[in-house]
Amino acid sequence: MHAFDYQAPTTVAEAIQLLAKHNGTARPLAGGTDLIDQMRVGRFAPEVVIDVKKLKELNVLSVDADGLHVGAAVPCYRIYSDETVNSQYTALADSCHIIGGIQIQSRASIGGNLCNSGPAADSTPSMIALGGVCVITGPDGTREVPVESFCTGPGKNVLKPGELLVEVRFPTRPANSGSHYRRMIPRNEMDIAVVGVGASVVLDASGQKFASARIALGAVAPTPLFAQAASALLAGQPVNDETLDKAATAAREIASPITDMRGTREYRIHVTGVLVKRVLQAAVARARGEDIGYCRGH
Amino acid sequence: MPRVFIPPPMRSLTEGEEVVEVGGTNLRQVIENLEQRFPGIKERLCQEEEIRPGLAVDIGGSVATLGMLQRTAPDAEIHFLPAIGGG
Amino acid sequence: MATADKPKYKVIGTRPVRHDGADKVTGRAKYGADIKLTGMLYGATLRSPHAHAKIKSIDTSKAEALAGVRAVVTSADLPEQGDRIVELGEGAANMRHLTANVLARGKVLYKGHAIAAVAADNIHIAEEAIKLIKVEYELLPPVLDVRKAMSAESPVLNDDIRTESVGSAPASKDSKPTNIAKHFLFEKGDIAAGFAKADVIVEREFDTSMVHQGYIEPHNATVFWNTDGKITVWLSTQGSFSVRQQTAELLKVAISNVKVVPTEIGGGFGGKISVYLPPVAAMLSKKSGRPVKLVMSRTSVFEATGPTPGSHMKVKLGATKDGKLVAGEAWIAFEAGAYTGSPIGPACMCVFACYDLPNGRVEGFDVCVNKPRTNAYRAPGSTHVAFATETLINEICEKIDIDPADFRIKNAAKEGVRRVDGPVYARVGMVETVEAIKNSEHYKAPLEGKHRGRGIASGFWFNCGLKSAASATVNPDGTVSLLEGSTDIGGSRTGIAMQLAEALGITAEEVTPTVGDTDSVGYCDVTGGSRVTFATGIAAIEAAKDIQRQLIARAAMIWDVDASKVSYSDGGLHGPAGKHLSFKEIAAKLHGTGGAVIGRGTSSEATQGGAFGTHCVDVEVDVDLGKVQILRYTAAQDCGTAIHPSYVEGQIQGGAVQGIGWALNEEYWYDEKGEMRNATYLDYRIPTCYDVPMIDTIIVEVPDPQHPYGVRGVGEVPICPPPAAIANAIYDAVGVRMHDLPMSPPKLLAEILKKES
Amino acid sequence: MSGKRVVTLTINGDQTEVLCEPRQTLLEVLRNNLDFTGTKEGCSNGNCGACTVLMDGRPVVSCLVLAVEAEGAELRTIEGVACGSHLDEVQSAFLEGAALQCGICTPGFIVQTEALLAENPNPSEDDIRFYLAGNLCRCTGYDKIVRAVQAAAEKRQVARSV
Repeated sequence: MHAFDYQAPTTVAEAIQLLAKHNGTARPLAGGTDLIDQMRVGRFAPEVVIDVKKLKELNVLSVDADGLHVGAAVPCYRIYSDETVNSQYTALADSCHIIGGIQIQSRASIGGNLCNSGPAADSTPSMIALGGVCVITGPDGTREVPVESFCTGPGKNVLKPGELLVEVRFPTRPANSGSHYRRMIPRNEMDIAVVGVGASVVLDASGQKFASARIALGAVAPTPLFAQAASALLAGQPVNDETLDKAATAAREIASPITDMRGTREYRIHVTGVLVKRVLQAAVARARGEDIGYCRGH
Repeated sequence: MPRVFIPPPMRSLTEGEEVVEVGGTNLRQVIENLEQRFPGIKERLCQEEEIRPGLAVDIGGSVATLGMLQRTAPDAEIHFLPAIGGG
Repeated sequence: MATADKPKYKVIGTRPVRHDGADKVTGRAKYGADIKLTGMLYGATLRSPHAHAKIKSIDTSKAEALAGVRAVVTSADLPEQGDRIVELGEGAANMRHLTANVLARGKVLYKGHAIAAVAADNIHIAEEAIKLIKVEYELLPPVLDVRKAMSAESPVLNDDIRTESVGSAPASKDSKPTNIAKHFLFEKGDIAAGFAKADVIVEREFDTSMVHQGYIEPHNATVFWNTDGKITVWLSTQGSFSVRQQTAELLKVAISNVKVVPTEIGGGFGGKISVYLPPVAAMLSKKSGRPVKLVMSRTSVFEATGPTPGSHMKVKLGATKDGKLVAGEAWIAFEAGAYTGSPIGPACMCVFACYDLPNGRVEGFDVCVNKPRTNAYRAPGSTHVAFATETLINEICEKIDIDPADFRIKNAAKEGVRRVDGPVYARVGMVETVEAIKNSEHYKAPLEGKHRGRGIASGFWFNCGLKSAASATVNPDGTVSLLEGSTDIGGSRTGIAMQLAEALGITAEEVTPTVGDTDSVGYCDVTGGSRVTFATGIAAIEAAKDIQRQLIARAAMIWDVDASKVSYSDGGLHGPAGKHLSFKEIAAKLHGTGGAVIGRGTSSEATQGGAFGTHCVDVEVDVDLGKVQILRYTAAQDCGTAIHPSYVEGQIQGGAVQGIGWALNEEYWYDEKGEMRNATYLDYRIPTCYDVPMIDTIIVEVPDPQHPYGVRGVGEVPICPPPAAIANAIYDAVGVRMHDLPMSPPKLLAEILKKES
Repeated sequence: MSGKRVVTLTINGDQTEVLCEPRQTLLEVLRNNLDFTGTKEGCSNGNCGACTVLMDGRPVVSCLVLAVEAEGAELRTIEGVACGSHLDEVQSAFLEGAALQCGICTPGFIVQTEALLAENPNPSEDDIRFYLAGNLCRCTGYDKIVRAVQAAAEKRQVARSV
């Protein structure tokens, strides 16, 4: 690994000052499960690594009137061990349960997953589906960006030099809502998503019609996608195969995947439709308070 | 007499014979006697008076480990095969 | 399952805790990368970013100038080898190719090909120095497909390769070089007449991707070249004597100047026989005057060690409608990688080895392509061809409506059957393994559920004997210290110690086995070919007999009787008039009766009969994703006599899961430039424990007459049946036949969708 | 600026100080600087689990932790699993159950199993397989490993109920 300096600031202000001072040659370190490997293989060679785990704002995991706050450095295991997340923001728990193995989950954070901005990031579709908003602090103050607008390309995002992702905030869950994330991987664990789908649905009081929905796709485009048209068409529709098929078809239409060692373009498009349907079915079941019998991994 | 099974590429030397009976109580004698009958055959099988590297000789169902010194029983079948490595 | 007349053993067949166990569960066991010597330097290797290129120049001056760098080497530092073919214990090697594989000479032939190496004060400085080496390349088009590589238009990788065969005339040096390094042909009976008798003929083409052994421990070597010219190599290897010979040959030094100290080894499966690092570390040590450690990265292990070839195969089988095989034909091309040496020979010999085939023709090709030079991997070549033959067998069974187990029993290879490549089988257990599966609870259990299917398949491996040596010293407290030279990958030292214990009538715990270095123990061939428990076991038994003879002489002296009146049995000495001394008692008297008793034993002539296995698998296919789950798995194998049943089961289970990985997800995924794009454990997907169920085993025991206790090697065979068994199960589940490994989700889904449309 | 620094941490109950560079991973420092070579290196990118250690009670792959991050941390490595000369239940279950062949993955599996059993003393087979999926073994096919974990859990349950 190349030589670099390590700083572990204890306030956000200090962290931002450091980031700004090094103007693009510094990188924040949360769980390190992406960054350390990227430095080892020479993909990134920052002069300074800024450990953000000592910043209390980035370790927040709490619920208030604004909804759920997840600090950018909160590791996956804390997220899926949290009762509120498990009962209300289940898609996020699903994601955090399958990022890497248990060891990775001890360290990896959704902030890191988002800032790494990989198209196949497992937590990003869940965050989009749950309406997550990124809270970003920088030299010019704090701004908010919806998660679906955060990534701008593979490994690229809206953060400007000196800016730091502090937390992702999720709105309070409405009644009759449910969410789910699953992915297609060739093995049952320890793989990168070939396709990942997150969805959140809100049903009407009868539980038979969609009030609204948010569907997000991973690994089918240069960035994780919010499937806007597919989501919108569900509103007011009855929960049945026909409706789900429509959503699946609409989702497939925005998929523009590549062929690589993880899957072919054709395969990914096909699987997008399959998973959209399966994920919606599971989200609906959860909205109705049913046990989906979801088997981790497969 | 030991029966020598001739690999296809050598059959041009044995006038198409696929199995040749030839005397000898060890492999060296068998190959020398083969060479007497079918000149040129020894060069195909040997390098510097030893079996060529990469070649295995199966005598009576066992791979010869003593090379040219391996005993050849009177009724033995002799096969020349690619050497096998294992994992 | 055991044969009825199984002899009574005291130690064999029990399950003692392995002798190296405590060290391995506490982290104390020393593996290659754990070696640390005073003044040791750390090395790093520069590897080619290109799959095929000429090296125009290498400039190491900037690397040499970096502070903390102590030595830099390139192929210019290794001696020229010329055209020498050297027998290396488990296969011959062209030394010109071997040295060029260690450090590229003139050309790079695959991405990851080593070009230069640096030794520095720490690994980080060494890695920085590597980046300072400037190499000028002239790019050449990569040759990645085995069939294209065989065509006359293909670029040729090596200018010294001409097609060779068993018994072919040596090629003239003036003839055109080729990528086809070897061509084998085997014939039996009359192939045309055979197929004429067939009521059903199936012929299919098969492809398999290059796959890696995937051992968890990367290659490593620590070498010190002393001022007196003595070179010591510490490393994890499957064969310390092979490393000694390869290192000496590559450095052109006397074998006696090289001492190889084998550490514990973290897996091999055939991949830790060839030498990559020791000569490089040796030259770095010679130049720096310090010990040098080299450890490969995981990516280099994938890109630059010896996986097993990808293949293209065409196989045809004919049978009568009453279920008798009448003819078979196979055309097999293997990717040798950069240099010749794929297991095409054994592949040709294994393709029909499970069956009594009256008429057969097998043709095989060893073909160079711009991928790493392939090496042995568990039953080398046999898994590829089993995938082809065993799926065709099931296709035939379907066409003539016969149970696939019955068909296999009816046509099974057995004693007296002649293989297509010539030799005749002695007593073997193919029939017994199929019967074991047929009678298993698994095979008889109904399989319910949508898109679920069951498949069976068989496999074969020769198992070899080769040379082993052991010595054993009797301690005064009645224990024995056993010294042997077979590096222990999976508990073999305990299996060998148990055979010595059985022969002496003592317990396994009363034997302390040690794997010695090349200066302390007699020559042993590599740990491979399922030979160690067999051959090193025989050497240990011989050492025990030698001890018995010496103890008889001591007892005769003590009792003042003629040695012919003394015998050794049941763990003690028996003399006239009921005289008796237990092993423990005589051991206590050695000092006063002539000193140490050291038994010696060797094995060189014994060769094993082959071993067979038959597996049964249930799968469930997600037809929308093309993904296969293994629901249930049972493997039956003829193990001759199971010395330590737990480790026999372990070999079968491990081999089966490697085969499952090969079947479903493992592959070298190359881009058009010849770069392997999945050279990490993230994307080279070996099974995790969440991917497989428990693997049930049925140990079939048909003793091998060539071993005193009937041992047959176990390790190789279990990898052969899984891909075919799973393909057959997939067909049973969803009605599509897969001819391409791995049967990964995109490929299986495409076939399912094709069938549906 | 990228100078060495002293990191103070507790390893298997003993407070230790070590001089290291920021670019050194915890794995490298454990093995090379501190000679805790029981923690193994298999892939260096977090995919094989051979380098698993417990950091403040949580299992982590030490190849993806910088040593400087471990300032003030409590580590438990394979060397700290046995109690003096007594193997713990997991270690003895691996031995008795022949749950290792080459043994290179064994330290990682044992440490990860310690974490599992601390979190879930009575895991199902599915729980075990899911929790250990980040640890690769190429020799055993996992059968005997899973059984050893089951046996260790049982032994601990019995010990607890006595």
